[in-house]
Order: sequence, then C-alpha cells, then structure tokens
Amino acid sequence: MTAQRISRRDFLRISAAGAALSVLTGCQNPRRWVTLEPFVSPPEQQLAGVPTWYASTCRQCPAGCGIVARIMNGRAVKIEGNPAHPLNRGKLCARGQAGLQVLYNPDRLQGPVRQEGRGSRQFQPLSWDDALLSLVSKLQAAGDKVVFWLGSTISGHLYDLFQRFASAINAPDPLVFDLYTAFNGYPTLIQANQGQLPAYELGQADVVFSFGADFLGAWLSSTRYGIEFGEFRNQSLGKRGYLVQFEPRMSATGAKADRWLPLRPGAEGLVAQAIARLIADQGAGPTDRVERARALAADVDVGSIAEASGISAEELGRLAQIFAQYDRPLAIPGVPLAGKDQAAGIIAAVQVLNLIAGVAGQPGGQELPPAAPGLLLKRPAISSMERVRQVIDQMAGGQVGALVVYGANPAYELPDQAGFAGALAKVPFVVSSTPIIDETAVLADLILPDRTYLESWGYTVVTPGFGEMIVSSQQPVVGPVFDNRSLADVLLAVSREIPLAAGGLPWADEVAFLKESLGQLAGSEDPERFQADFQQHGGWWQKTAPALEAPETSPEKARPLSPINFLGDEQEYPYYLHLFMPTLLSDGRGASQPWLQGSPDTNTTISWQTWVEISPVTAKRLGVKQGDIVRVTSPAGELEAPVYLYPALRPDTIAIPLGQGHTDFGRYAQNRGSNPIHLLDVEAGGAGWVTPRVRITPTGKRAALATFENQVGVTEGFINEAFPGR
Amino acid sequence: METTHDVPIWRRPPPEDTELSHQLEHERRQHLLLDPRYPLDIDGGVLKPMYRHTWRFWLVTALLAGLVLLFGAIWTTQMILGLGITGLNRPVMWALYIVNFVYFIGIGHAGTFISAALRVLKIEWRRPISRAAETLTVFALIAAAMFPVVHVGRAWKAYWLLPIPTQREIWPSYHSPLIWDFTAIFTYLTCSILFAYIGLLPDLAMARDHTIGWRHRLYEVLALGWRGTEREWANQETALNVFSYAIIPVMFSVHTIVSWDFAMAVQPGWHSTVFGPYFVIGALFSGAGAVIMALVLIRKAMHLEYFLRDEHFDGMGKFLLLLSLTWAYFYFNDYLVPWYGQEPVEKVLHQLLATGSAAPLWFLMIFCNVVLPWTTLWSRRVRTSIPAIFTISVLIQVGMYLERYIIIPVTLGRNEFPYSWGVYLPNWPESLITVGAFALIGLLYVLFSRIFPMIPVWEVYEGQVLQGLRRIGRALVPTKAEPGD
Amino acid sequence: MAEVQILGLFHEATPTADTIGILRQLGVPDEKITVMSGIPYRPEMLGRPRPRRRVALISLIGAGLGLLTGLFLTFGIFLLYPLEQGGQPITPIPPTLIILFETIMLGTMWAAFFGLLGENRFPVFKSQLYDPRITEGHIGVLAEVEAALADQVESILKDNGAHHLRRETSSPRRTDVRLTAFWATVAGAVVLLGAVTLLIAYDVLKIRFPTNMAEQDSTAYLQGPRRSAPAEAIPIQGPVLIDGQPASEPVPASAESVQRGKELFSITCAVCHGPAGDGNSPLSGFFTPRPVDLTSTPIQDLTDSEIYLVITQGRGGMPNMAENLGPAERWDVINYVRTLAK
Amino acid sequence: MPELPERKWTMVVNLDTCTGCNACVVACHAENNVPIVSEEEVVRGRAMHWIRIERYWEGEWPDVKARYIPVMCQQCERAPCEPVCPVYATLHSQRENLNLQVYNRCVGTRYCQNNDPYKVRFFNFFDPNFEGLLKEQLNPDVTVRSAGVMEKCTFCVQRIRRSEEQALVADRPLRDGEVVPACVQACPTSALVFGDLKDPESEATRLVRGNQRKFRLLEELGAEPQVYYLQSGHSAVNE
Repeated sequence: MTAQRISRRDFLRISAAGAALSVLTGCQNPRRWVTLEPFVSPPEQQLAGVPTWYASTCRQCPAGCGIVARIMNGRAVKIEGNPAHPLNRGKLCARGQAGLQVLYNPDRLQGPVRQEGRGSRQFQPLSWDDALLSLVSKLQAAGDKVVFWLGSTISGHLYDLFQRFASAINAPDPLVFDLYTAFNGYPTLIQANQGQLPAYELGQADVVFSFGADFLGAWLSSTRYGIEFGEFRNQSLGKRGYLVQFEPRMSATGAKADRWLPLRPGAEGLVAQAIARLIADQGAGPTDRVERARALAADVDVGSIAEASGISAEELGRLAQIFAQYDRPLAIPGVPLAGKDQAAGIIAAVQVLNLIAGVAGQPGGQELPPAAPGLLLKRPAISSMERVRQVIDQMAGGQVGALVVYGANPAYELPDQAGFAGALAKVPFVVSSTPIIDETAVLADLILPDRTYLESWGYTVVTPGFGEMIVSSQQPVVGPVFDNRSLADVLLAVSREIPLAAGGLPWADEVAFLKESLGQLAGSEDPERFQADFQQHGGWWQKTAPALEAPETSPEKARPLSPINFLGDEQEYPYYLHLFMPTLLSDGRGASQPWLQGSPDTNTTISWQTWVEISPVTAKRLGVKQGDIVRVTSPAGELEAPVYLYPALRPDTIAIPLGQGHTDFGRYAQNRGSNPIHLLDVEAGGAGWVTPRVRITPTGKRAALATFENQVGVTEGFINEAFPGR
Repeated sequence: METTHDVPIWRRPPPEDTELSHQLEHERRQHLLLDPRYPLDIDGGVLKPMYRHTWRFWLVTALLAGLVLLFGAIWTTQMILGLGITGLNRPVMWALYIVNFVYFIGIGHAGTFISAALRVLKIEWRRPISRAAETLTVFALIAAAMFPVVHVGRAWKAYWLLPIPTQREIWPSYHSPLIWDFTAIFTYLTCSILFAYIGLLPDLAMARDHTIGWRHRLYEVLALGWRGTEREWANQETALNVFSYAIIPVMFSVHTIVSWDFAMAVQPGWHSTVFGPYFVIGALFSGAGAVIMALVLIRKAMHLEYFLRDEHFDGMGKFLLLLSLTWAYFYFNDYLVPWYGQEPVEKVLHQLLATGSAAPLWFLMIFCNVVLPWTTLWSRRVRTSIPAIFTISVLIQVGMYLERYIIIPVTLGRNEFPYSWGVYLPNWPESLITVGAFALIGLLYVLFSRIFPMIPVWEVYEGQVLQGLRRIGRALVPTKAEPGD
Repeated sequence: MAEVQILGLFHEATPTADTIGILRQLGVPDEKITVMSGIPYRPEMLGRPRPRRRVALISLIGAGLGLLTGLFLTFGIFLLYPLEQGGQPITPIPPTLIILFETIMLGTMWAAFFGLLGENRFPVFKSQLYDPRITEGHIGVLAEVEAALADQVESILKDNGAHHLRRETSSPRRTDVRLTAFWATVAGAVVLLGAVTLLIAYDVLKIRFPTNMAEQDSTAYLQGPRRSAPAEAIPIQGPVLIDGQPASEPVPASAESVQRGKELFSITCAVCHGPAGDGNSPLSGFFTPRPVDLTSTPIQDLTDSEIYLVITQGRGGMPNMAENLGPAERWDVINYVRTLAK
Repeated sequence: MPELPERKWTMVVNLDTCTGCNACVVACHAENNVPIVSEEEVVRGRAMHWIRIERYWEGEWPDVKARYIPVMCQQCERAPCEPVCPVYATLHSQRENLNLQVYNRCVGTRYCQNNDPYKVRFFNFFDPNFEGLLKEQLNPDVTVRSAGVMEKCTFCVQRIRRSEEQALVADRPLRDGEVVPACVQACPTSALVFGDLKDPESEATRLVRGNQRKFRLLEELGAEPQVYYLQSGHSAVNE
C-alpha cells in the first residue's frame, strides 16, 4: 500500500469513523475509510469534532430569550435556547432559531455603501473612514435636529449610547418604533400597566379568557407563553387549565382553546364588560368577587352586547359563571384591542375582570415586572404612535436635519397613509444601519451595516421577566463575517469628532462601555469575574419578591364603552378587516430568512406568499374559489392576493397576514406577496391603528397557493388539481 | 418415374377431383400452410423486403432515431438537473416512468406467449407470426428494462442494484420486490433473446445461403455454421421445447412480480392479492394487441401479404376477445372486494374514478378494454378486417396504458392522510421520454426487420410439409401430419 | 487412407429415405451418413436412427447450478449483511423462493442454449460440405466413404434422384482460425465488460457526478479556512486557552482522569498512534512520516505543556485536535499518555 | 470496548399542548440541513419538512375546530418502507430501534415513499441550494443530500451518537433526557418528549405506560410505530 498524504478533512473523517467503529464494534478494518467511502454504516453516526457553545441573547423579537449557539470550526451551526435562562428555559421559537440566517444571509452588505440618489438602488461601496467622515460632517451640519429612529430589539447599551449621544447634542430622545411592538400594542399595554409590560402567568391559572391575545403566535414572548401554556395544560395533580378565546379569526391560540368564540371584531371590550356585569348581577362565585364586580362593573346592557358581539346572552352567562367560580381565572387583552381607537378603555375593561378575580398583581396571575435593576442598564422605551406622528410631521416640515434609522424599517412598517416616505424626502441626510438593504435603506443616503446580533455585544433587561429580574447577556458567538463595524463603535468614533458629544461619550470602545454599565450588577463580586460569568452563562438573574402593587383601580365604576369606529362605510365596504401577525414572519423582519419563508404557516400551510382568508360561506356568496386572486380595497388602500378558504373565520370578516410585500430586503423577501399594512390608517394624534372595513372584488385571475397541505378536494377538475394556478 | 409422393410440395398438382377445385382454391386462399410455393419464392418473399430502402423507410428511421436521440438528451438533462424537471411530487413518487415500465413489460408478454404457448399446444397458424411476436417481446423488454434506470434518482448509481462486487462492500437486498423484478426481468429478457435466437438459426442459415457481401458475412457468423443436419434439428427441437416449457412460467412470474411491486406496498388500492393474475392477463391483453399492430405494420411495410393472412388476424382477434373477458373478470374482482369492504381510502379512490376528476380516464379505459372488444371482436368480419383490428388494437393499447396510469399515479395520489394527497400530471420531459421509448421500440423493430428475416421460413416450410388436405365425404378438410415424437 | 465426402441433393423425403436404405445395405454405417434439410424431418421419415439428445440433461444440470446461484444470492447476501429490514427475519424464506425460482429457470434455459451449442459443436466457421439449396427445401445426403466406394455411392445417389452431386476429399483437421478469432472476440468482450463494470463499481473510473455525497457543503469547511473564534467571547464550557500559551490549570493525574484519557485516546488518537500508543495502527502505513511512538523516550521527555501544544496546534503530519478534545480533555489525554511510558 | 445497551427510542407527542408554533420545524431544518424549497416547488408538491404539523379542520362554522398533529418519521419497528429498499439504504438498527436512512447508499427508487403510510419521506428532486453564506450554517454532523436521494427524520441520530459517546467517555450510563432531538429540544410547550422505552424510569415510559390518552397513527397497519400521541385532555370545567 503506497503511503499518501491525508488531509485534515480526511483525517477527521477517519478519526470520526474510527471513533464510531470503536464504539460500535471495535473490530472493523479502518483501511476502508481511507480508500473507500463509508457505505456500510451511515455517516450520521460519525461525528466530526466537538462543538463549542456560546451563550447570548436572541434579537429576533423584543422578548429577550437566552440562546446558546453551537459553533464548529468558527461557524455557527445551530441556535438553541439557553437552558439556564429563566425566561425561556432552553426553549426557543422558530424565529429565534432562524437567527442563523440573519448572520449568514447571502444578501448581507459587506461594508458601508453610499447611495447616489435615494431610491436609485445604486450603491457605491466606500471605506469605513470615508463613511465615518461623511457621517460626522452631516451630523454636525444637522446640529441638534437629529432624529434617531430605533427598533425595539436594540441592545440596552446601544440604546443607552444613543440616548447619551442625543442628549449630548441636545437632540430629542431616540424614537423606538417598529411594527412588532406597535401592532402588538406595547405602548397601550405599557400605558395601562404603570409603564411596564405585564406578564400573564398562565402556568397556574384554572381558567383563561383571552380577548384576541394570540399568545401562542407572535405576541409578546411567544416562547415563554408556550412554556406557560404547556404548564397550564399539565398542572400538578392532573389539573388542566381551561382556555376561552374570543376572536373573529381562529389563531393558533384559538385552535388550542377549549372554547373558541368568534365574536364580531371590536366587541372584545363589550364582552369583557358584559361578563363583569353578569358576575355582579348573577352573584356567581365567592362573595368578595361579587362585591368587587358590583363595585367595578360598568352599567351595560348584556342583551345589546350579546347582539353586538354575536355571543348569546346565555353563553355570556355561562362564561361569567366559569370565570367567577374557579380559583385562578385570568383575562388577557390581545392584539386586536391594542390597536383600536379606544384601546385604553378596552384594555381597562379586560383588566377589570382580573381585578374582580383578584389576580391582578399576583404571581400566577397578571404580574408586573420589578423595576429594572441598576441605574445604567437601559431598556428601550417604546414610543407611542403619537410620538411617531409628531416626528413624521417634523420631518415633513423640514425640521429634521438628519435621520438615523437602526433596527426598524419604517418605510415598510408604516401605512402609506402615514406619509413617512414623503416626509423622509424632506430630510437632508438619512443613515440606515441595516445589514441587509431594506425599504428604508433604499431611501437612505448612507448605509453603515451593523454587525448582526450574533456578532455583537450587548445586554437586554428582560421585561416582563415573569417574576424574575433578568439581564440577558449578548456576546459575539462568531467572529465578524464581514468587515462591518458595530454601531456602538461607530457612535463612539463619531462622538469623538463632534465637540458637543465628545464629553458625553468618553469610552474607548463598546466593550469598555458595556463593562462599565454592567459593573454595577457585580456588587461585591470581582468585576472581571462577574463579566466572565455574565457572558459564559448568558446573563444575570435573580428571583425577586415580585412587585405586589396592584394596578390602580378607579374607585368609580368603569364607563360603558361605545362601539368601535371602523373606517369606511358599511354599505361600500361590507367586511371587517382582520390583520394578524403570522408566527413565522411576524412583522416582516422574518421575510429575509428562508427558514421562516419556507416553513408552512400552521393553519393554512402556506409558505412564501400573502393570502387573503375568506370564510367558505362568504366565498360561496362572492363566487370565489381557493386560489382566485381578489382585490381587497379599504378606504386607505388596496392589495391583490389569492384567496384561502378559512373555515374558522367570521363570514363578515376578511383576514390577511402581515409580513410579506417587501420591495427590498434581500432575495428571499423581495417582490413577494403584498403588505396589508397599507390597508390601514394611522389615526391622527391618536393611539394606534384605525381598523378599516374592506370590500372584495374578484379579479378573474388565479394563483397557485404554495400550501404544504394538498389542496385536492378544494379545487376541482384534474388540471386544476395538478396546476392550481392555471 | 415420379410418384405423387416424390413430387415436392410446391409442385404437387391439384386433386384431380375437379368438382372440388374451388374448395381447394378457397382453402389455399385461407391457409398459408395449404398454399405452398416454390421455396426460392418464399425465401425471396422474406429476404427481398429487407433490401427495400425507400424514402419512406429512411423518413421513418430518421424520425424514430430523432426521437430516440431526444430521449437521450432529456435523460441526460434529467440526470444533471435532477428528477425535478418531471411532474413528480411528494405522494406521487412513481408515475409515467413506472407506467411505461409496466406497460412495456406487458407488451413483452404476448410474443413469448404466442411463440411458446402456441408451440407447446401445437397450434399451427402461429407459424408465420412467431418471429414478429418474439422480436416485439425482446424490444419491449429492452425498453421496459431501461425505465427503472430512467426512473431512479441517481441513475449513474443504478448498478448498485446488481449483485456484483463494488467498493461499497454491500450487495443488494433480496427483501425488495425491485430485486425480484430485476432477477425476473433479467431471466426473461436473456432467455427471450436466446429463445428467439435459437428459432432464428435456420433462417439465418437460409439468409446466409441467399445473400452476398456484408450481409452474407454477418449471417455466416450469426448462423454459427448451421447446416440443418439431423443432429442440429434434434438438438434445436429439444432446446426449443425446454425454452417453451420453462419460459411460460417465467413469463407469468415476471408480470406477477411486477404486480408485487405494487401489491407488497401498504398503499390503498395496491394491496391486493388478485394483482398477480390480473397483471398477467392485462399484460397478455395489451401484448396481444401490440402483436396485432406489429403484424399489420410489417405486413404493409414489407409486403408480407402472402404470409400474414386473415386466418392470423382472425386467430389473434379471438385471442384478444378471450383476454378482454378474462381481464374484465379480474378487474371486477379487484374492484368488488374493496368496494364491499368500504375501507375509507379505497372508497375515496373509487369515487375519484367513478365520479371524480379521474372519471374521464376511467371510463375511457373501460370503453377501450371492455366495451369495444366485447361489441366488435365476436364478428369474424371485424377480426379479419385489417383497419378494424388495427384500430381496436390501438385503442386497447390506450386502454391498458390508462389502466396502468390509474393504478400508479392516480392511486398514489390518495393515502390515509388527506394532508398528503396529491395529483400528478405529466410534465413534458417524461412525456417526451415516453414517446422516445415507443420510438426506440419502433426503431429497433425497423432496423431488425431489415437485417433479420421477420418470417420464420423454416417453420412455414415445416407446416406446409406437414399440412395437407384430405377428402372426407364431399369436402376437402385441412389435416396435419403428426409424426411421432 | 483418405475418405471422400459425397453430397447429393434430393427433392423429397421418400427417395432420400430409399437412398439411405441402399447406402446402408452397401455397408455405409449410419454415423457416416449425414442428412441435411431445410426443415426438421423426423428420423423415422428418412429411416435414420434417432440421434442422441443430451440437451435436456444439460438443462437439468443448469437448473442445479441456477439453484446454487440463487442460494448464494439470497442466503449468501442475507448472511453476509445481517441487516434488519421491516421486522423481517434476516433470512426470509418467501422472497428467497422467488429468487430461487428465477435463477433455476435462468440456469435451465441458459444451459439449454449452451447445450445446443455444445452438442452441435457450434459455432462452425471452417468450410463444410454443404449446398445452399438445402435451405430451399432440398434434402442433402452426405456420405463419408472410403475413396474406393466413392463412385459407387455417387451413382447410387444419382440413380435415386439426387439432382446435384458434390464430392470432396476430406482434409486433415486444421486449426480453424476463424473459430479461434470468434472465441477470442467473445472472451475479450466478456472480460472487457466485466473489467469496465468493476472499474466503475470500484470508482476507479469515476463518473463525474456528485456521487457519494462525500465531497459536500456540510463538511467542506473542514478543508477551508478556519474561522477565528470571536475575540473576548466566553463559551459555555468556560474560558478557552489562548493559542501558544500553556494551560494554567492542568487536570491532576487522578485515576478518573487517566480513565477518561484512556477512552478519549481510543476515540481520537488510537486511529493513528495505535491502541497501545506505539505508533502501530492499521492506518499508520498510510502516513509519511509514520505516527510517532508515544511510548518512546523522546516523546515522554516532552513537558506536559509541549504535548498540550501539539494536541492543540498539531505538528508535522498531525492535525490539530482542538475541535476534537476540549481543554480539560486534552489534560486527561496527557495524563493517560504519561502512563504509557516504557 | 463496552457494549452499548439496547435502546428503544421513542417520541411522545402530547397533542394537548402542541400549539403548531413551528419551532420544531425550523429546529429540524437547522439541525439536519434540510433544504428549503422555492415557492414554485412548494406549489408542485415538493416541500420538504422532516417534521410537519398536520392541521385538520373539524366541524362546520361556527363550531369549527382545528387539530394539530405533528408528524415525523414514526420509526416503525416493522417499517413497511424498509424491506422494499433494494440497496439497504433504509434499514432497521436493532440496537437503537431506529429506522435508519443511509443517504449515500440510496439510488432513489422512491419505493420506500410509496410504501410509507405516513408519507414522511422526502425526495430531493433537485440538488439542495444553500446560497452564498448560507452554506456556513450547515451542520457538519449531517450529510447534505444530493439530488435523487430520499431523506427523512432520523430522530437526530447524530445527537444520540454524540450523547452516547459523551456518556461513554465519562464512563456513566446515559441519563434520561440527555438525548434530545432538535425538535424536542426546541418545543416550548414540551409537547414533544423523547426517551428510551426500555428505561422504566424515563419520562417517555412514564407518559406511555397505562396512559388512556395514548394512541399511535395507523396502528392497525401493524407497523408498530415508535411515536406515541396523547390525545387532547379535558378540563374539569362545566361547559
């Protein structure tokens, strides 16, 4: 046998094979592994090397789950939940796991680029030095008229830096707005809960009334709510929680509910008030609850609410009985409420139920997080829609000299009607820091691609922490894939050049700043040691006595809610529009990641597309079939998309998922589906979205729905079945 | 002085009984074996068309060769890009390629059956058609054997199914019906070729004796030095008998095993014990039709009207009718039992065929395979009308092809989980490959017919020597000498 | 004494039979007479003895050979690769029967064919006394007689209606060049086909396709550039060592550590350095230079840190094992290697 | 070398808590290098997901219910897909009681898919396309399957192997819960439980043993699938 050189790869293969063999049999001739391919046993039984794991924090949504990344040969090959992390306890949702495709997205920018002419998509690469020079000069020119538009998934230290920078140059506080938080109603929830996001601890609840909260979908912390739901169903001594879901379209949560009640859109608050009223009137449950109910329930007419909501009065009575009887009931206000024009009132109506039940502010009920530990640790403060309107108005009025966008994509996330694009044209200088060119970056002058979160430093103060104080650590799990600079370093470098800012941001680099910020958590511990442990284990947390302060209750009775205003005339626009955030793509930031694009939506099994959900009853009336392309028109805009017949949807409602319709954002997202956000209207000066009514017009065209489930039996005819799009 | 018995058959005078001469004429017109001619004329009648290369021949050859080349090109593309260029999808992993496989294997059954079974049963009219039938068998089997290779995902690795030593150090698994298939088809194909070749030897000698040039040299080699000695004839007869008796069970086994490819699966609509005989009969049915088509075509193209007469089409027509009846019997068996069982998926399948989207295919199949043969083939006029029998044979091919199509892709589209149902419609690559496979059989047939005698001359001679007319009462009756064995 | 072959052609069977009778009376033995015809006449028709028929017997032998082949293919493979499939027994009988049936039939028929060739001494390429008219329906009688009888035989044939007569003096046997060429061609083709099949089967002739999924994206990086670990980041396993520096916290050589080291050694190191660590492994012949003998004095004289560096960074032909052994595990291995000292 | 004990790896799927969140699906894609197919290919019925959540609608409006059933390879003890493979590409591992798929032996006859009542085998109609940097995410423990090869869920056999080797090195028995396939690892509601049925103390055994809610898919076919499902339970609430 001639001697030959064996490459490292061969070596690893042989040694892996050898290992497997010695484990399996111990008596195979390893010669075959040199000259032969391994055919006799599966290569999956031979492992190449041992992985290194790094703990960090997920940035795919604002929840702040702990992750561990599996690194082999310097490559991140898998993200899993950090088992030690108290928020997600080793679990991780689909979006979190797809973070690898943020890191290894083939469309990532490899360095800073300048765009000649906004919207031209002609990007000229330039050096970091040139880019920073240009940034400094433009920021100096803008003076204090700089607006920082940030996303909610920004690291605490970066938000801190932005805030310091803004205050140093006398610019307004950074704006934190993205669709994920806005659509999920964070501002309203925070407002209704003393400035904190509440945690609904279902894990020990007997009965949960969810008013449209798709907590198993993409609402707040879906991983944690998944864990909670698992506990809710498998409680000790064989107890199994009972879930009632009120929503016009069956979400994943609705599918898991024991009772799914398809009420009319906008009637959630009314139903909550009716239940409170019925507890008071029927005297169901313990006396203290009845007393509280009598004190708090609004004077509403249950009969008319039954009519308005589509839920019969008997049904409401039964529900009131159930809610009042059991030990630990819980009411959760959800997405569709938070965006409505009377969001605060509706959330208060739901909150009344928790007050009646006596679970508000209680562990195992609706819990508020303790205040963030320390002074320097920051959590991005979600801005209200009002603030967004103000900034857009300022931009349109030429009062903004420079706009820095980071972690948000307002050009995609705001309805056309909000006028963001028009206002942006009035801003002399726009910088985006997106790693992949998105809709906002296309309207920017300069793009300084940040490192992705798996290559960067940071921390997150997790709120709500579900009864624990958690600071989750973020560290690079791989070396930077491209020569991209971290935005914090860019900010520090820029501040050194701007006299006003230089004093406020004295740190040499991001890591130094981070260490200083975290230093106060160390307490008596050696700061270096603390820092190492913080990074190694994925953060710092401690069980605290939860904040027991119950939310304020108004002594006087809650006021009856007036009906929701819908945009559009009932005759002209006969259907309610129900937008929802799909579990995978969420607010559209998932669209650049093929794992999220290509995995089927659970209820429709559609991937890669936007679809319009129509009840089969309505479809029959309209004469449309599965796959027919319809035009959905609202007073604010219109879109065309294929129909999916969705049996669990009110006949008077049309449902459309968010997430697609990107004009940019990489090859996987681009020119795919439509963005239904443009059907909405932003209420001038108000708190949120105005929900429109829509009308449906068949276009006569058909499209092939990319369902994973087969569609035989839905379409008819042999050709149709084989080629649903023709 | 020559006695009557000394006169060669081709010079034997008509019976002196003039009153029966019209009867004699009639019988001669009817039966090839009663119509002896001068052997050189017969030899010439077989050999001459082989030289005839009209523009039509070249056109057909070029067209077929073009389609075969297209086959190759598409197959190459498919190997490079992947099977995704076809219309296959997840539940329907087997489709047109396997349909072709089953169909062509089926075609490959009739040749041997006619040749071997009719030989064993001593049915005399088979003599001139056996060669054309055997040839069809061989070429259909070659086309069929190709399809599993075209079908697999990594065709360049198809040799892994062979029991040969490779670097993988692992041999095929005989648990798999596909390996049974491979073994059976290998046996059937090689033995069919050998069977046809043994029967061809005397005719190759005949051709050797009547040709010059390259053909002569070719036949010289292929005839292996055949002189027609007693020993050669005796050994050939034994060998032919061994083959005839052995190849019939092999033939039955081949299509039974092909049916087991399906019946062994848990797929509803496939898991049936009647599939073996049902497939065998279906194979014979489509094969007999294909043989009729081949006979019509070579008769026309090569002017073999002397050899191929009404009696042959009449006989084949009766055979076809019999097979249609049997096929219907088995099909009914295969339909009734699941229908009675009301098993949910089977019910779905029946609904799909009877009233669903596959109904057009199903009713066309029933028409072609049952209604058409039953209403027409009882009539001798239809059976002996060349255009009529040809049309019926073509439609039976359509019907049997549809039957396989329904069994494979249509049935595969339904299973226990409606979530994973699916519908298959052929895409152009596999459709063209299918056309190419038909063209391949055609091309091989055309080329073969120009190189090898398509009529087994020695068998015809033998039949003419052994057959005669005997007067019984007032009629002349064909009789056959049955020398002791 | 030279023999003469005389061939006469007849039109019909009866005169042929008569002639053969006369020849027999003349003293020409049956085996010296050969009858050739375009169709199979029965021996009785021509008054000839029945020829010996052994083809059927040969077929039977073929059937036996087929049975043996079938048994090898089925039970042989089943027992060679006792891999379980679908809960079936390792040697399932019913599928075996199918294969046995086919191989028996295959053997029968192939043997019948080759029996036919052998019994007829086929192929024959040398010139034989023959007349092409035989395939036109004439019957040829070939008599092999001594030269003295030749004329007499010829006249008998003529008198009985033989219309064509040919006469040839038997020549001594010569080697038949064409026959040799034929068999050489056949053998060559078989050998070539077999060789090409085996060359492809053993991947000596590689078909350029993504053949075995061995060269592929998921492991290709093992040859590609090694990406650097993120600076200052700390893995869950604890802080890693900085390249080039000895470890600060070696694992003490406890019995547990040595035991762990032994296991790790057998998984990671023994492939090359041999189970005993003496550099003798089945693979060592593949390497230039051969893997070193870890029990030797020069190796055992190295300091722990030096060995640690070799494991971490590799040296010469040895790749770095940082991907295979964690920091603590390297110390376990070093502790084990120390126990190997002679 | 110590002999490894025989195992009976089992997945228990609690349908009561499966929320259809797709975390398992993406985890599986990441762990096993399962390619994502394009929209056109999805339309043509070639989507590839080793684990899928089948959603069945029940009832008519307004009493509609949706049921989620995660379906992955059921690792049958008498798998119908195995014996039909002519090249031993799919076979049974006696020791682990797994239905193995050896990709580099597969020639792509696709017979196993026909004979698979659960339709959980996926065929590579084209070569998988990991564009640009996406190649870096590939798990080196798992072969990337080329065009023409059948693939399916393996219960993450590479993770089983890794845990076994770790336990072997540490010279201790494998602990319950130490081996977790990627889907089980990810599942937020812990609807998926993985374990060894031969271990009487394992979580899986505890869930399966005597559980009135347990059932297996198409049990009547006799394939003895090794994935147990637990039906939805009922709350003690008076409706």
